[in-house]
Amino acid sequence: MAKLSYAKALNRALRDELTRDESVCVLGEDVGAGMAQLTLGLQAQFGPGRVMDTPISEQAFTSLATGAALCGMRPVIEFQIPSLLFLVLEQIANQAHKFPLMTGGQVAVPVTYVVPGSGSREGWAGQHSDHPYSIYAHVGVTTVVPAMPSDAYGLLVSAIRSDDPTVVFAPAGAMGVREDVTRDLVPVPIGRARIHRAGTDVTCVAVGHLVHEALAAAGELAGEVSVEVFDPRTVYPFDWPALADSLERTGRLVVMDDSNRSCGLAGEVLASAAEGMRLIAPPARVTRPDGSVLPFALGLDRAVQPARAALVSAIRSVMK
Amino acid sequence: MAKLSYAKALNRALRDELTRDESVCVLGEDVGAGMAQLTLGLQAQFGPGRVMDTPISEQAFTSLATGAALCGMRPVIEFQIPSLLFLVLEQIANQAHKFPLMTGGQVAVPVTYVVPGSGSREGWAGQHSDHPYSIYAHVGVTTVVPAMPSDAYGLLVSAIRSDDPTVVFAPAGAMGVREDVTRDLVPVPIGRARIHRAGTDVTCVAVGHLVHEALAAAGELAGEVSVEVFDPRTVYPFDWPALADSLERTGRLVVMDDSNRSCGLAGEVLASAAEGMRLIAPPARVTRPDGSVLPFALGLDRAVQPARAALVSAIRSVMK
Amino acid sequence: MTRSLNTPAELYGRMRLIREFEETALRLVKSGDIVGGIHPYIGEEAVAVGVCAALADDDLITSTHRGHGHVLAKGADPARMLAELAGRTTGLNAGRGGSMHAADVGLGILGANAIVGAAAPIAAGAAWASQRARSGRVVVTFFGDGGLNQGVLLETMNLASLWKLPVIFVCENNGYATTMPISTGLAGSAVARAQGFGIPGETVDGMDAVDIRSAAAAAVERARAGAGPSFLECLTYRFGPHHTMEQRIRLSYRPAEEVERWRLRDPLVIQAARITPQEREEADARAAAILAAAREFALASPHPDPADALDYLYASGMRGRGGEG
Amino acid sequence: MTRSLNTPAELYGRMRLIREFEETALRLVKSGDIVGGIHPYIGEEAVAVGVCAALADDDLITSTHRGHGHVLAKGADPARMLAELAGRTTGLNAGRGGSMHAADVGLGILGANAIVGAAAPIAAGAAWASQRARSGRVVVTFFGDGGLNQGVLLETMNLASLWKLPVIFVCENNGYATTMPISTGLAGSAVARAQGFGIPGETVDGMDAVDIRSAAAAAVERARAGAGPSFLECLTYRFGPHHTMEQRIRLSYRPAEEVERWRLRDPLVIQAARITPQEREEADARAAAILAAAREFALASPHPDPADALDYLYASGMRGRGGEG
Ligand SMILES: Cc1ncc(C[n+]2csc(CCOP(=O)(O)OP(=O)(O)O)c2C)c(N)n1
Ligand SMILES: Cc1ncc(C[n+]2csc(CCOP(=O)(O)OP(=O)(O)O)c2C)c(N)n1
Ligand SMILES: [Mg+2]
Ligand SMILES: [Mg+2]
Repeated sequence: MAKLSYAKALNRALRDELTRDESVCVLGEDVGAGMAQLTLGLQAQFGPGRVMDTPISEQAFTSLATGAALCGMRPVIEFQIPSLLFLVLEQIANQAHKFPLMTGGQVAVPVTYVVPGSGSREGWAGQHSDHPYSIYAHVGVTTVVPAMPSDAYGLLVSAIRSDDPTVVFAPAGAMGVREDVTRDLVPVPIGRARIHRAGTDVTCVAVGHLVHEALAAAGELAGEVSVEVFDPRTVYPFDWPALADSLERTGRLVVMDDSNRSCGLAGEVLASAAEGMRLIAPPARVTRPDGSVLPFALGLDRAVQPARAALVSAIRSVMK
Repeated sequence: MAKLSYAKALNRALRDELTRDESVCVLGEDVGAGMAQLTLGLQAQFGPGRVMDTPISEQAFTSLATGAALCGMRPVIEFQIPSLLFLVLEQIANQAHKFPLMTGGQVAVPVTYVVPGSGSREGWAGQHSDHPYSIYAHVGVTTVVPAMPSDAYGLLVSAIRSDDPTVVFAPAGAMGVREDVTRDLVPVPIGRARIHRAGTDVTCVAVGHLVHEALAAAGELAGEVSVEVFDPRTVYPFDWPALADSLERTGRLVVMDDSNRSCGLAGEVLASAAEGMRLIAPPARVTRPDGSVLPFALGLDRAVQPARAALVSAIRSVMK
Repeated sequence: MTRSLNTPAELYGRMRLIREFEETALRLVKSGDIVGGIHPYIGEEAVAVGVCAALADDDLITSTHRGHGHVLAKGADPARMLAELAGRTTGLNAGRGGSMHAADVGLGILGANAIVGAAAPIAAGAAWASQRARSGRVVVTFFGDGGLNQGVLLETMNLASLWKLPVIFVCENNGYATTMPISTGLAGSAVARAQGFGIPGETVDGMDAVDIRSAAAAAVERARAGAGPSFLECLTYRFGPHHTMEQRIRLSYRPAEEVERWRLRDPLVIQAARITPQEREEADARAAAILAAAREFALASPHPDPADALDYLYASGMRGRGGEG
Repeated sequence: MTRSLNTPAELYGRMRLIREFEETALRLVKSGDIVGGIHPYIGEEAVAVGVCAALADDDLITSTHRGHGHVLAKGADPARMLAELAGRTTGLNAGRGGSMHAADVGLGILGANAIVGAAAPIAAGAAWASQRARSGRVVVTFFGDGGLNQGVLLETMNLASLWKLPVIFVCENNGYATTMPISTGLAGSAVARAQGFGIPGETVDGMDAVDIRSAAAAAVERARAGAGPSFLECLTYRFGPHHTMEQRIRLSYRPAEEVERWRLRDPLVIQAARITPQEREEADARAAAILAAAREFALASPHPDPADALDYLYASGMRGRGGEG
């Protein structure tokens, strides 16, 4: 089989689900044109009734999807910009997420929200460079951040099939990744981590596109430190048993996370490890700084993002 | 001096700042009537031009305050419901917060956002019972959660005087607290913790109304465990040096936080302690469960909130 | 309780039921059996009943914080509704929702909503599903005059109009958003605003259930014919407080004469004039009996077990971590 | 560059400057000196220039993702603007904002904004401050036809109308929101929508700077007189792509004849017809010289030091923790 690109994997997942299930439909800005690649060619194949362009009214169409889901549809929404996930927090966290409990189990809200290109896009500046998955993990909405094309495929499929609202953050830094796909593409279970590289000294948890940085760092350090690269794939619910297992082996933890530091996912991983897992050295994390706003100039933009060099030195430091 | 209630303290702070500084003004729903106590009597004193009732358009008036702040005003906004802080996340996190950096330092955005009655109000159910300060700590907006009337006064004053956007979460569970105020009410510096009770065995960090639970738990345990009750007062920026100090003394940490567990403030405190402070036992936290939605029935509502009994057993467990 | 709302007596009977329900609920708020208070619907009964009288059983509604009337008008069981307000397992939402979230999806009641304006796009989504399924189901979204200033509702009007969704926007203009009179809150007019989005709008007497029913029927017909959304502004008034907590905190934002003037136009009195005294007495007695039984049912029902606090949190059955230890 | 925009030649000159700026910027996008691309304003210059010609120096504007024209029309230095797009310390925002956030607060330019509709309430807030200070300053908020569907902008129309704020809503209707034609995106009409909020509205030829200036002048007068907001819909067209990335991903959503038809109505050609050939040549030469110098200035300016990445994050000077270690 050929190299599969991440963007293509998402597109194929969506196509497969649209084919499989009549109740799946797509809503978003410029999805007809397939501007963000996610929906390329889908409107031509499935028609504008199932792949529907929307006006710039994110709040309304997000809750419109909720209403449609209450009536048996399984909408998939594309958001053009990661910060739109700030704009629709009310609609997802306070409406869609709360409906099952508040109705005493009368309903499910099977909506999937996809952000193709989350995080820095280099040069898109302050309002287009967020990567707000930690907020969704906090409110408790199912949230996945695939790193690999096969996982992007498999997690998008699972998200669409899930009966709960699910956010798929596809990092801008991963959209170009290609993978040799030798097996059939299959659904990937939500909430299950994947170890990309086994190691015995340090568990390195990395999220989304940073998995590739972690793999590179592990390669760099080979011979010096044996690094286990742990990709949670789902950031909520997190695969705590798998992390505990890994730490049983390594006892040391470094997390690389493209969120702001305070109350971000890396902090959660450190906290969970500290309160109940095996740690033989203080853990460390490499994140965006507190309260980050990405400045426009490229050198500044990059300076604010977690970097491989910092990861390497964090790994070394937990080995001391 | 008489007993000062928390609600009265907030009201007095606002009155004092309106008196002191012509550029301070108040915007919000039903602020004229003073329905939430915060603004009681202020419209009569300062007129409807400075204490202005708004239509139910939170997003617009939140950014309207930003625009006014860019032109020299210092607006204070009251939000009637904690979940409105979901609704205006775009306006605060993606606009107000980002303006200083994005303009290269051309502007400041001195707006204060007050939520009088955050957290459970008992019987207000799923959409009115959030306490979303961890989200604001994550995005890096200055965020205070006072526990005591004197701190409510002093932090609201400091918030209004701050040149940065600042959120004041006044917990519903604290609004009725009264304090013997023997000294003049003074501004309280943002970012400075307060130790309410010194102890040598365990540092108990508690936020907002839970400070009172922590004090009660410490009292219960007196003789058995010496508990230091640490009130951060500001949740962002957190007073890390004070926490490190306290842990130098105790080496043990329990955090009580009325946020959802994942990526909440308690996790951040555990993580920060684990990565760089003195810990002689694994730390513990008492929080809302992951992804909580508060059910309506009172017994369920309470079951989802962090409870004193759980705190007591967490303190005992870190002593083992 | 009969489901149909055809005869004048049936309209009256349902309004009386709602009134009786609210009065019972107010007593239970006072006694502490209903925690958190309610937003009473008293005075506005004609809107819910008139509109729902124009709907078929499988049509849908979304409701508001002031939602009891809508939910009962669409046919919910008053006993299970009252049990919901009292937080019991027998409640419509198993005690998880309370006053502001009452729902009975099987009856087309997609739920009250505690966030102003938030239900409108949900209704539009249900209407979109109906349109796609060619089910002919129409969706009504109720909201207040204050809701007209919430962005998401305005965005929704555009979508509904563009896509000709079978949704009816019913604005209950009771003259106030909490303490704010509409004159200081709404620029332009409600109907002009809808028209600005290409939605035909009409203002009706919100105290007259029959008038409302005929306006709603025309809107329903339009929607079923595929001609898209309509907007109905119902001029009404709440006779009581915005919320029961007002009784504690004493606000004065409405002149007493204004309240008195509106009370003279009590929708129940208006509708009572259209039926015989005997019909009226029977309806009154029936409502009283239903509510007495409902009260008994609700208060005898079990409280949910705190151990089940997070039941239903995820439809997939997923369980997160607890908050302790 | 002269600040004044009074004579026909000055109007032409500023439009030419903007056109030249955009063409220079496009070349710098291609060369990689401008990272992240731009939303070119070419074809729409008459709107920015016509509107700003009606403003006084201390009036204010807010702008959009397609903001270069607005910022330059209000008087920003093209050299510092270009340096901003190239991410240099000499840029208007010290290289921190880039194309979508360019601001020069001293000139009343409160900033471009990358979120559709988001600047409107900020403009209203500035107008409110002006009203309270009785400064007589008027605020213009520019936005696109797509922006008319964003809730916060609609909410803002209500506030502005209610409070009679000195703010002017200028809708640049270029017929498309990215790939979505306005016919499928906007129900009702732009002007009717404004009127629904009680705001008087008018549609003008967005290719004619003189027409726009007189419509804007009337709105400014209304605002200064305390009569409240106005709405101006300018019918215009972007000659190029939505964003420069479109050149990579090839979209086809506009018929070629449509583009050609609009190109015949080039606002520069329309305005050129009102001045002498000599005036035109002089203006062209001046614009070319200014941009050549601007380019040189921008590219010779220093890149910011990565160590300063979080400068200006907090106005209070606060510093959070870094992301490492
Ligand atoms: C978005 C939002 N803002 C504020 C509130 C608080 N609140 C609850 S009801 C209400 C007034 C609603 O007025 P209106 O829409 O006219 O309905 P009415 O209460 O008159 O029936 C307000 C402000 C809320 N629930 N949601
Ligand atoms: C709230 C929001 N949604 C989506 C986007 C992505 N986006 C950027 S420009 C644009 C189209 C804007 O159309 P219009 O308002 O007509 O302005 P134009 O680009 O035509 O000048 C979109 C959808 C955004 N920036 N903000
Ligand atoms: Mg009302
Ligand atoms: Mg446009």
